[in-house]
Amino acid sequence: MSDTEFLLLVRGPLFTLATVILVGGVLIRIAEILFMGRKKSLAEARGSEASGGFRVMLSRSVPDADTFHRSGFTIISGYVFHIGLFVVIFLFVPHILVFERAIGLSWPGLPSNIIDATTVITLIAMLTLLIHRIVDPVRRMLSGFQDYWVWLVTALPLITGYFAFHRVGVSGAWMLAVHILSVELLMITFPFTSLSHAFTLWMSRWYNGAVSGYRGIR
Amino acid sequence: MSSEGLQRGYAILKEQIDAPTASYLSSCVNCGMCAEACLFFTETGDPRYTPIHKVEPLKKVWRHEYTFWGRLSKALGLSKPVTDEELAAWSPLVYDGCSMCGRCSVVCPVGNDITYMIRKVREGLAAAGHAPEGLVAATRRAITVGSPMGVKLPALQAQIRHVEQDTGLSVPVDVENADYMLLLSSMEIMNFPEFIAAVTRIFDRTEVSWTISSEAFEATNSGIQIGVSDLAAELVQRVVTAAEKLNVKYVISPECGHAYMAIRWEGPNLIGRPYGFRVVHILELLDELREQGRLKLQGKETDRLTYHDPCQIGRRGGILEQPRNLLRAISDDLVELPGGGMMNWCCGAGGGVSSNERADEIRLRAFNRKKSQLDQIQVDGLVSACSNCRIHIEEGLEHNHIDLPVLSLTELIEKHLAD
Amino acid sequence: MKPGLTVGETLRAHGVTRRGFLKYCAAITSLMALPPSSLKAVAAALEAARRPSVIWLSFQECTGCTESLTRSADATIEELIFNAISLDYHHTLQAASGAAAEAAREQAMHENYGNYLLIVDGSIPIADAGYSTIAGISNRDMLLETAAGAAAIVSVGTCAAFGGIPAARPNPTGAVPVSELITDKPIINVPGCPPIPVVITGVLVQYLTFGLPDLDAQGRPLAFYGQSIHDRCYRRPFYDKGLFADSFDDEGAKKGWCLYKLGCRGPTTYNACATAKWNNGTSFPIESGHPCLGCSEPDFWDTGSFYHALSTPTEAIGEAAVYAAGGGLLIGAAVGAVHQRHKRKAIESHRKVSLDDIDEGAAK
Amino acid sequence: MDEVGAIAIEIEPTVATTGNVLPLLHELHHALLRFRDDGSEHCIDVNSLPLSEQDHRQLESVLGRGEVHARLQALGDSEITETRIPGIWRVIHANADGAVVGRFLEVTACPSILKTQQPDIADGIAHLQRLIDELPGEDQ
Repeated sequence: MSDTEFLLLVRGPLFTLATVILVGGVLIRIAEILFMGRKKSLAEARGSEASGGFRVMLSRSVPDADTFHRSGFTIISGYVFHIGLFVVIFLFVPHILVFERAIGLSWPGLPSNIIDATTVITLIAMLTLLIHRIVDPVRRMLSGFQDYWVWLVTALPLITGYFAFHRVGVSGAWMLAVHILSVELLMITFPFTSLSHAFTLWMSRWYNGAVSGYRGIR
Repeated sequence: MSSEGLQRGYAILKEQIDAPTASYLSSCVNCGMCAEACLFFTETGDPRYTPIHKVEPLKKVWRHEYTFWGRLSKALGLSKPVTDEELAAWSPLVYDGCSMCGRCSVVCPVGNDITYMIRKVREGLAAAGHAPEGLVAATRRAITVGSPMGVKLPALQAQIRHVEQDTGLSVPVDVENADYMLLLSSMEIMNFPEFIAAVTRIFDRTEVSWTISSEAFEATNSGIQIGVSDLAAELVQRVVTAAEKLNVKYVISPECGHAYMAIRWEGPNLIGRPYGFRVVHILELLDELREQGRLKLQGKETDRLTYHDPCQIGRRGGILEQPRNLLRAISDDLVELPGGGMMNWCCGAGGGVSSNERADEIRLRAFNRKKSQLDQIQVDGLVSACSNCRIHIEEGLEHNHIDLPVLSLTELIEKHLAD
Repeated sequence: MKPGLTVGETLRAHGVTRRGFLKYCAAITSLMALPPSSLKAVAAALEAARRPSVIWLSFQECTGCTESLTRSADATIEELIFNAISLDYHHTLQAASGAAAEAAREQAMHENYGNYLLIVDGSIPIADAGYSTIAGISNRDMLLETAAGAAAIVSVGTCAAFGGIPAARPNPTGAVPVSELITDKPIINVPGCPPIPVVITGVLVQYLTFGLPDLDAQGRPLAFYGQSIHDRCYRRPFYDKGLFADSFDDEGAKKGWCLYKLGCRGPTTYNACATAKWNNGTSFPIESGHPCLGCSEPDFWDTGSFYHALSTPTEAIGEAAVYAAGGGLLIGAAVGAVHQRHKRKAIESHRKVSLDDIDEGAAK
Repeated sequence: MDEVGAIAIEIEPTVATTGNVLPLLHELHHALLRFRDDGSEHCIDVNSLPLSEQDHRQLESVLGRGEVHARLQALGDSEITETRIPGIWRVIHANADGAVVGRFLEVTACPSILKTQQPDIADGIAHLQRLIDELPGEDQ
């Protein structure tokens, strides 16, 4: 298979397949969760579920001072890595074009060299988190194969993307194809691993906040 | 025998899993931040006390029973189910090393209510026969005698007589159509009868129509702590029956954390119907009376005071402002504990830890957190609103040779009643 | 012109002075993308190089490659390079035809067996020999026969190198590149549709001076195909700054911004267009405002629309996502219902937990 | 004709700059320093650099023209000009069609192509000898 054929394969049928698995998978997972049901509380309400739910959905992104003090490393690295990931995925013009093709929406991007630098920063943050995961007793105990796997499938698109951008020693088509393939790996892994937190997090925060809201906890 | 227990526990765990649980378990990325929010971890450094780790048995059941891949791999015999040994191994983690304080639940960045899940794990472990002896015994006393400490009606009656002698007021018992029915925790009856006296004086002065039921005066609920909803429901039902029989408008939850959680938030769900009365916490009522101008206070405390929020009343119960309003009315020198309010650190004895002798050692280690906090703010007195917190803090202070008065907020308020 | 003369001798015979030769070498060095410091080495090698016999075969092609090569009609440097080889057979360019032409080919093969250079343009049909024949000989047979005595083969143009347009889907003639049929000879691919004239001559010069050049994975000389269009493109800084033309007539297009969004294949295309340029160095497609088509890459005709950005999917994934969403909801509801029934069963078979139940373990 | 003539065709010059001129000037600056200090020469193949028309114009206007301007006629015209920076030479080779086939910036005292070459001197000697031989001898 030539590099061009490889690129065509990943841009064509494989991308469609990955999209189907991603979209279908996410909805299956959401349905799976929602169908588990939740009993409505019979206790007299002191506040509204919605107010607490929405509040926690937003407020939980900002840690309190003590938590920041205690888990500062996790929080800073986590923030850098998540913001970096967001910038790289959604503000790189070639990526925006993918969304434009898929959903018809477009938005302005950032200069490519800023994306390039962000990729490196993001990878460094991810690396520090990986090292922390291996070195810290709590993280090491909690982590299983899945945690390392999702780290890898998240890091791979960044690494391959970096090389595709700089085309070091390999053909542009091949590296681009490998990059897209790594993204497809991420897409199909996404719904069925803890990467799903990207969407279940909103449900979790809602459920947690709804209880607080109902009890009038502020 | 143990396989029968395992089956029972497993079946219970299966019942426990709902949409929030599934969402929480799907969201966790093992970031480990909950460990740093948990005093059993910070004071021991033992990673096994990481809150989300305590949920592991529930997570396994969820994967096995309620995820597509889990059911598939179970059908193919690829995954191992939870074993009885595993459940037994988790007992010290969820009973001794967790006070259900809920601090992890407000720190978790993905928003997981981990405490909510640990509560469910306890259901499974208890049904499987892995609850600690002390809690089982307390629960047995609660069900059979009516109180986890074995306090019977004559004991209460004796205390009431003392109170009536001290105050010169009468304590209403079994008065039908009273507005309020007061519940008491065994500890208040046995250790802090001053509380009953304080309430009697305050209600007399504020002209609150109230009563105590001779049939259901116990506020605590061991069923909640051990995690057996069937038994917890039975204990709640006793209160509900008594309150509805006396036809009261309100039931007052006293200075006890989990008692408030049990009667206010879990109760109706345990018995499966809303109450015919409302539930208020004593602090809610006092602050309301103060606001209405019925509770008039005079004089200020000269000591520098702080307030320790009982977890179930504050962070998980929503009563955070009222105690501060009351304290500000009688003190100009009130300092907050670091994180006071929503992020307050637990004393270390809640959630049944204090009834569990197995946890005596770790309980005192966990107290180091409160001790170092107290070292930081240097106060003359600590006020709280939970007998269990008070007893444990007193014990912890004594253990560390610290002389610091630990006060009941209600009792303190009573001292400032205007003439 | 007699074969056997060195290039230096040939040029000198044309009255080219040493200065002229040095100028010629400077142009060649630049052409081969070598640093100016290697001028001396190029001059020395070129002076000593001997004129090889060259046989040029044209198969399924449009003659665009030959057109490209012969664009420059005067006594240009490119033409002089052609004076430095002995082009013994090229059926489009040679005066002889029919039997005489074939005789010339056979004679050249015979006289220089094992030493001549074979240049091929066009792809070879193998579905049916009848699709393309020369003097009654099928392309395939002629290639196999001529290749047998060649020192090396240069596949000029994308058709000879990769199959090109004749091999585009559905490839009715079963067109294949030279490399598919010949595996025992060094093959230099000089793709492009057509290749840049100076690149064709540059490759020949390189072969003359330094022998077989270093090739990339696609068999292309690294000197000309070592860098992508994108890397050498004067519009690259706009890509880096995130400045793109959104259409062919917008402000960005007028300002000469990057054409990535319009489907430019510069990033995946390896050729010298951005530096060697076309039409005697006038410009190249991107400079005239059109994205690169990637004509020097395999299958360039079959890689989706020329006007969709490289990073984008080639299929209608929006539609696929809608179906996937529907399917996901259905499956999710089904799986969810199964879970729900499972849980309901657990709840229905609930047996009250008694004091004795919880006492069991505590007793031990 | 009118309709066609009515279409206003506006050809804009390429105004784009790539930002590559400045690094190039820095490279020349460093090369000059080296040439001053140890006499090492340097040559830049301008055609191999990605430069826009505007860049070329900018480069021209910065370097300008100096004292020397030579024209070489061999296989087409070549223009060899010292820029306004002594030591930096601009060498442009064109083919017989006038198309530019090489464009260099040399840091040197004198571009080597301007110097007379040994083989040409040999040819020149022979040529001169022939010319001498062909002159009518005075002694005859």
